Amino acid sequence: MAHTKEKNKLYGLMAEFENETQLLQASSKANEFGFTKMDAYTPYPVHGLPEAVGFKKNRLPMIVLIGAILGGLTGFFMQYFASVIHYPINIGGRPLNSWPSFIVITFEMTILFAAFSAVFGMFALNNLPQPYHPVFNVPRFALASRDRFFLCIESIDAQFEEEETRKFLKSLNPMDVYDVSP
Amino acid sequence: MATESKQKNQAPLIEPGHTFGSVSDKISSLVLNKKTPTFWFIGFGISFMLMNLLLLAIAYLLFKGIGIWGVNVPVAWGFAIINLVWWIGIGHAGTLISAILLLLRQEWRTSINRFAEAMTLFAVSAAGIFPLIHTGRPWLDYWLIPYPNTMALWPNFRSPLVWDVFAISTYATVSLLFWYVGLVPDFATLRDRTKTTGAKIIYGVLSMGWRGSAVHWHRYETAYLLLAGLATPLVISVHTVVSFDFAMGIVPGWHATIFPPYFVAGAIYAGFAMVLTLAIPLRKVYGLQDFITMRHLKNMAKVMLATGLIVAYGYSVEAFTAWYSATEYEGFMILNRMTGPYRYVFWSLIICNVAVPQLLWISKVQNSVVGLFIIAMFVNVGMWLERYVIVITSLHRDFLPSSWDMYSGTFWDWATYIGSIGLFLTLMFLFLRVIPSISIFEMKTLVIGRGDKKEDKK
Amino acid sequence: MKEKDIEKNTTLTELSDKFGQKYGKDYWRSLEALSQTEEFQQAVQNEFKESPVEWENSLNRRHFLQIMGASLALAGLNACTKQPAEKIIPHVIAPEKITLGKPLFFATSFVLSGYACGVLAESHEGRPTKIEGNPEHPASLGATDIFAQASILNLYDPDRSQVIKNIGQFSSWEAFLNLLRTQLEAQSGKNGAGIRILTETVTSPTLAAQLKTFLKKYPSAKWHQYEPVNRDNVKLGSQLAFGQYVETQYHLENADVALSLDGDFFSGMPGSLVHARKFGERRKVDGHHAQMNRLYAVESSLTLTGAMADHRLAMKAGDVLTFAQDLAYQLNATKEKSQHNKGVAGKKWMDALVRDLKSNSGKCVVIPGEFQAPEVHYLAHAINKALGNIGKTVRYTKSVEASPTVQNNSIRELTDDMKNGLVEFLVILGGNPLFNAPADLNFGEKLKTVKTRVHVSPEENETSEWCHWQIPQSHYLESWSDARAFDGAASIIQPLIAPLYASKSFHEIMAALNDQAGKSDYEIVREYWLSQLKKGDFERSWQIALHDGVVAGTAFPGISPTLRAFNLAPQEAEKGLEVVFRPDPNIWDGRFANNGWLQELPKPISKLTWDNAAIISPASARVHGLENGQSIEIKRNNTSIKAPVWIVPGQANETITLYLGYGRIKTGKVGANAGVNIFPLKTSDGKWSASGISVKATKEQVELASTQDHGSMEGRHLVRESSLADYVAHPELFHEMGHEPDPEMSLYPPYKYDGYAWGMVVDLNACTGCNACTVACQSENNIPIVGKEETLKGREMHWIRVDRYYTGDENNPEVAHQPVMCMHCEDAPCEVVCPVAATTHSDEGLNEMTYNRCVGTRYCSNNCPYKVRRFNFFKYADYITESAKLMHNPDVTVRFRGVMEKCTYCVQRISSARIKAKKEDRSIQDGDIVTACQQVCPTDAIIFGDINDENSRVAKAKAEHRDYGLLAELGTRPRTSYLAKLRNPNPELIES
Amino acid sequence: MSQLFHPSSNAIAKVSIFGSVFFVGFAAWVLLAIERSSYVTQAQVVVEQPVPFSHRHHVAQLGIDCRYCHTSVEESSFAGIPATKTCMTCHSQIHTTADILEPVRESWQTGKSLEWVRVHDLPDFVYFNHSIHVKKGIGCESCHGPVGEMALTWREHSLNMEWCLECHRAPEKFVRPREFVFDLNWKAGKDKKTLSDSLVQAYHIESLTNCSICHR
Repeated sequence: MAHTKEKNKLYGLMAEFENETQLLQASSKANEFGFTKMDAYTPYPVHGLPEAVGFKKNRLPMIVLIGAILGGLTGFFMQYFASVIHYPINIGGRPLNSWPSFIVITFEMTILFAAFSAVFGMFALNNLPQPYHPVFNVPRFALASRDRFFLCIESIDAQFEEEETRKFLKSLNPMDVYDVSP
Repeated sequence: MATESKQKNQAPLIEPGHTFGSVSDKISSLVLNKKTPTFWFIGFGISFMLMNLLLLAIAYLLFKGIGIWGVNVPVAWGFAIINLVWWIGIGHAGTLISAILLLLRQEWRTSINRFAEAMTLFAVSAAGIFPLIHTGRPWLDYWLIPYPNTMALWPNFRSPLVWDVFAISTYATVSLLFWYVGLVPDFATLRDRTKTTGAKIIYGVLSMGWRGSAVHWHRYETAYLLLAGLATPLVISVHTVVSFDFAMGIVPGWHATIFPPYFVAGAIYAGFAMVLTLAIPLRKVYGLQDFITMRHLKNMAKVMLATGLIVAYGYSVEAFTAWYSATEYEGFMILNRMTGPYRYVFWSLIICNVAVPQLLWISKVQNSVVGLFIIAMFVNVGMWLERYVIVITSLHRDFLPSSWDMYSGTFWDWATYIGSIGLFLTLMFLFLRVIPSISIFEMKTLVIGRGDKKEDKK
Repeated sequence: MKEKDIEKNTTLTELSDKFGQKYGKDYWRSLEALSQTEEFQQAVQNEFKESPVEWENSLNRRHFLQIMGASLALAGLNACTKQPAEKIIPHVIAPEKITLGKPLFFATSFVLSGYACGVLAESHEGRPTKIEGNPEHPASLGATDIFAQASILNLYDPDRSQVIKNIGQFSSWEAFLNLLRTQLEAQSGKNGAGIRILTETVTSPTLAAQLKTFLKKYPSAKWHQYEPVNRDNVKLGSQLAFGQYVETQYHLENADVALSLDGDFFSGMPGSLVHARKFGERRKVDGHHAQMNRLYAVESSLTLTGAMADHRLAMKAGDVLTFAQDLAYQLNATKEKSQHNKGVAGKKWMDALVRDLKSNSGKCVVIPGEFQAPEVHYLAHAINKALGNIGKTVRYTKSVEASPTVQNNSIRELTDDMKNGLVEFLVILGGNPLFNAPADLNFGEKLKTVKTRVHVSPEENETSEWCHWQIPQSHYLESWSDARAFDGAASIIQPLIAPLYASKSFHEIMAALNDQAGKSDYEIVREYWLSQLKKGDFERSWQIALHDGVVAGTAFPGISPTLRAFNLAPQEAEKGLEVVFRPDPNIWDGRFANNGWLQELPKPISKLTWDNAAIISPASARVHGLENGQSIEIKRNNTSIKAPVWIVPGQANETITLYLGYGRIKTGKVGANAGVNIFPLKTSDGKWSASGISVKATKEQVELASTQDHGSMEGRHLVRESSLADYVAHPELFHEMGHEPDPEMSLYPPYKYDGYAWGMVVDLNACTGCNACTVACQSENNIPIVGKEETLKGREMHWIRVDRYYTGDENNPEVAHQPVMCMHCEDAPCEVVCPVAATTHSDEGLNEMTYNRCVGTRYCSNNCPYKVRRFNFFKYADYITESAKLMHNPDVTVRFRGVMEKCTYCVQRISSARIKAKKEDRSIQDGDIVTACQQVCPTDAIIFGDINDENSRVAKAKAEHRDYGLLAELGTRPRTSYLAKLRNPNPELIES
Repeated sequence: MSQLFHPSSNAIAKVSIFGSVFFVGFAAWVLLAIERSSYVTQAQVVVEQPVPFSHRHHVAQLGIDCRYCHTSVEESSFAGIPATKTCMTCHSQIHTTADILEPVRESWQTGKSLEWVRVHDLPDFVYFNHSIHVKKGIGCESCHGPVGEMALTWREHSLNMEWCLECHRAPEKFVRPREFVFDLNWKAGKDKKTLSDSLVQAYHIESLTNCSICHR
């Protein structure tokens, strides 16, 4: 179903490349050309690529910071509530609020919350899990996790016009260009 | 990113002739090829039997009570706590390798971090058993967790044992997350390479539909880096907290400020020893010498040497403080360790942990795989003995001579200990069979690192 | 004791008389909620069961406990478990005088070897649960010894003899009566020439009267007395001295100097509690009063007396006579001096002693050991006379025994008669001659010649097996009787509970013999005293006697016998190895062998449990190449035994001390086959030490369970000690031995304790190390025993232990005892580390252990520098044995497996005192709360109270210069503190 | 490569992740609820007795004082369960033939005790003393509920530790004048606050939350 000619709606067009340098050039070209709705797929993180496909701001660190602060507060006040407010008991003649002893758990809770927000934040922002995705329709795409590099321009892009775009992609001399059915 | 020049003068991190493809194929084949090697069955069988010994020991314990162990008054803690600390210590290397070395941009870590992390998880789960079963009424352990109960009671947050609960569970959770996050892209690889549908589905679910989008990679790396940043203080805190179990007590031989640093060092020491113990046979039987090269082994040996020296320093400081503090109890404690009824344990500890590892100064030893393996074994034993000395010899003669007594492990003590090793290995074998034991995508960065972009034919 | 005086004025008779005697008994049964017959039948059914007797139908019994919330099986229960339905069984007719949930106290008496010690027995709903001393009884003065404390356990011992047996088969009282009838008819012809009655030492006036009546009816019948630990030597000694049996009383309150000749007047011997109390009073040193008595001890093996002594000399038992002769000579009490040219004691020691005694004549006392030769006793009498002590520190009365006999002769006589076939009908009232009669008489063989043999005893022992009839003997808490104390004062023994089994008292047996069968022991005893207390209103004096626990005006008046001349041949020094026999400090002559508390109680000096051993000195051990636990073969005139060695410093060289009573075969599960039987070596010559023995070392090793392996203090200032002189000169010296950090040193603010602040002081100067506190605590707090195996592992459970430390020369060390219980530290290290807050601090300063919250991490025990916390490694508490449930103190939780426990300062007593005070709208007064250990202490060494009330005894004690906190340098701020130990050495004997 | 999963799986995956989090939370809540439910605590559950004794009849209608049967409530820890004799004092005269009273008469004749089932059953490691609570002006009703309205008797409260603590932490909320302790209809007036304060003063009531107050 690779080269289907009928005019049914495509998800986009995908070009396969030999290595990361070609992909980098290709995507920056596409960027200059004015494409915005596109994405590149690589078997390992390639530096500069996100910027090349027009990625701006990463909000993850802020999420993690908030999580950490939240965790710390929870940790300390849980202990404070239990040992000072809810059931104050004299233990070994220590004051009810023996805060130095509370530091450890406060710290651990900070880390725990931060870690959770890092992982789940990442998945959320990446909109994962997403077991189904149109790009999987391209048979060769299986190699994206091995040793091939792909650039996909999506049909929702303002500039997208099937034949033009196909030409454009061809001009970036990829190994091949595929339709990505939705 | 390592530079070409840096590569010249020392053994490579990955042997020449490897491409992205070959890396993916080689590593994923360990998991994907149909027939399971015989040695795996043998190894797994033995470990599984030992694990059942553990289950038996636990069942009997629940039935009879803690008295089946050697513990008494004054030595109210025995093997259980020794094993807990030993396993937790071992459980440090993984996170350390993945986190700290990542932050330090030591990319030699990439080929060992995956199974080091796995080892961490399994060691922690082995460790986790002991605090649970060593209580007199294990079925009430949940009282250590704060929750709004009908007794309107809370745990005592001043107790290091409650700190342990939080520290260890946090550590276990974070390590798990860290490990899983690292695995996601490799699951994707497996998903795309396996032929069988069942495996495809499973790996597909596990990979969460990862497709290697540039933007995803970007956030992914940030998250991974942040996790590393969080895990680093965590891993240090964990063994610090474990050392608090002792340092917060007033028992001579426990009550020492040196404990946190030298426990952490000890943990790394033990951890790397265990990594070597596992890595050396692993690379042999799976023929991974290309990925786990001599350079890795040597680096680990060096870390062991360094941490070993810190530990040795810890011992000497204990002795020094005992003398310097001029506290009769402290002074007696050290003398009792060196000359008391448990002196043999102490001196064999010194041999295993201080004397033998000094051989690592010799580059010949560093280069001999067998040598490294033997030394690692010594350290594994030595670290267990260290905990024995700390727990037993400190307790058995404390303040009032009238209450002094002796301790010795019973059959069930040993059964539980050996059984826990069985559990650890069982999990390890399962891991080797179903999960890529080396991070595929990270290895690929090494391939670029070596600037080898040779075309490979399909 | 206030509380008790109020509640105690109930006596059983008041209750009984309400319903008439018969009813009275039933009434007690109804409290038992179980009719005698039912119970009896059940008991019979269960006789063959392996497990201790259980009554299927004893629900009611159990429920009475549960009504009171006595914790049985459910201590492990937690909030989210559903409880099983529980029943309440009320009375059909509510008993008067009894309020469920409030204990009552009855005065009665515990008797050991004939001598009575007055006690108050605590009763919960008719179940005796605790024995306490009776302050109004002359032999108790409020204290008891370990035997009285532990006697409650014998009452509930499931291994007790429970049914009348005839040749091993169950029989009945009626059947036995038939037997008697036929036997007596057969004998009536020949005035009972074939009848013999063998008793142990008898001081009971009623029993004596019954025996006399019997002997009047059957003139040719004979009454013999024998028990192995008898006072023959004392009697023979007084025979030598005065030509009659007299009782010697020592008044230590008047003695500035005391000398003990190989005896232990602090334990075992009649009046020892009084000795301890009076001696202790002369040891009390406080700010105003800084004088002390001085004690010299000459002894073969280290005893409590020796441990207390200011000067002690280890000497072969055989040499003591020589020593006494020299001493007597130098004090011109005799003409002969010994052959030993420079004296066994060495000149310096002897001269100093002589001078000290002389300069204190009239204010000193010489006390010979009961087990020393009659001659030593003679010499002691002579010396006391020469020193003018008679009437001052030494008083004589007529013998307390109903008919004083030299028991070794008595038993020999009996065995001879048996040999000559003169004995046809033998009634053995108590005792176990088959086990403990002198070996050379071989009683067992002779016994076979007797046609009909009847044995009455609390347990089925070796003798029971050889008798046709075994009749269970009622426990003293189950039956009426009476007995005399060491000073002759008689007390009525009243029961607190109907016999649990089909048992009979001696009185009932004798009544049957005097064909008054069916007469209850109550009637018998009451009738006897009716005949005695003629003058005045009998009912009244009877009530008072029962209430006070002693019959007024029955103490014997003093007599002044004249000392006879007696020429003692000059003595030689003993040569070669010597073996010394002594009753076991814990199980006596073996009668307490099945008493778990006493078996597991660490023996005073050796700290051994569950075993006896051959005690030898370190030097001798080296000479013969022996080590602890190594078995040796001891041969005396061609009988030999094997016993494990135990090395004890202070033991006289070349002297082996063997403790009697162990090696029982036929006894309960607890005592069977524990230790070694020593009796085969003991012969009818009545000697308590023998030379001319041979010892052979063997390869065998015996594991001996000692609770304290280490005797040295390692130079730590745990027991702080000095001489009186130094202390007077420099009162602060004890505080300088250890530095106590100032509470302000902490970063944390100190906790404020206004209101009550409970605290305790232990006076190490008074403590004799008698262990009574340990047993009292065990009884009060439902502390389980763990058995030898667990003790070997170091898992004994005692909440209060008595540590024993040696200082100085191993051949003759100074010994210090230190009772250690939970210190209730204000900054308790144990509390901070408990993850679940199971051990916490009350605002009265108690270190509280909440068992039901404990998960058992044992962290607290590790962090307790005093190691006073005890852990239930297994399910030690007895949840199965019905009788054990009856014994439990309902006010104290029975601890479940896997929980930590420790001294609570008897919090249950604090609570009841608090509630009582609050109900009376007053505050708790000093002395309202008496902890179990404090109550039992013979020397009043333990003081408990409110340290915030500066008028309380405890606060005053803590103000003393001698007061110090154990390990206080750790900053634990213990609430229990110690008064340092003082010794009062003779200046002449202080080595410079 | 063909798609492994159907498009809907995206939604399913996300939902299931969130769902599991919520499920865990919910399960925890259920457990805590069960722990306090009358299934576990047996509160509000009528107890089967050998004789269907009605407190409503005896107390509310006949006006018999609690202490007539529960004799030792003022001096002992145990309030006391009436002996058969107590029942017979009246029932030898009235309802002498009533069937429901057969067990009582039988007990009286045979001398065998009636076996009542315990309604307020504390764990055995908890020590409760009736006399002091009564003395301090805590009404029967405070713990035993409206006994006067109970045709058959049930346990009013959970007897959970947190329930005990409600009062031990704030006794002023429950204290009443001594004379009304046995009065089941007593209601505090509008001047409740001032009254309770004065009572706390008068009876020297302190809040006792030390462990050893109840656990020994």
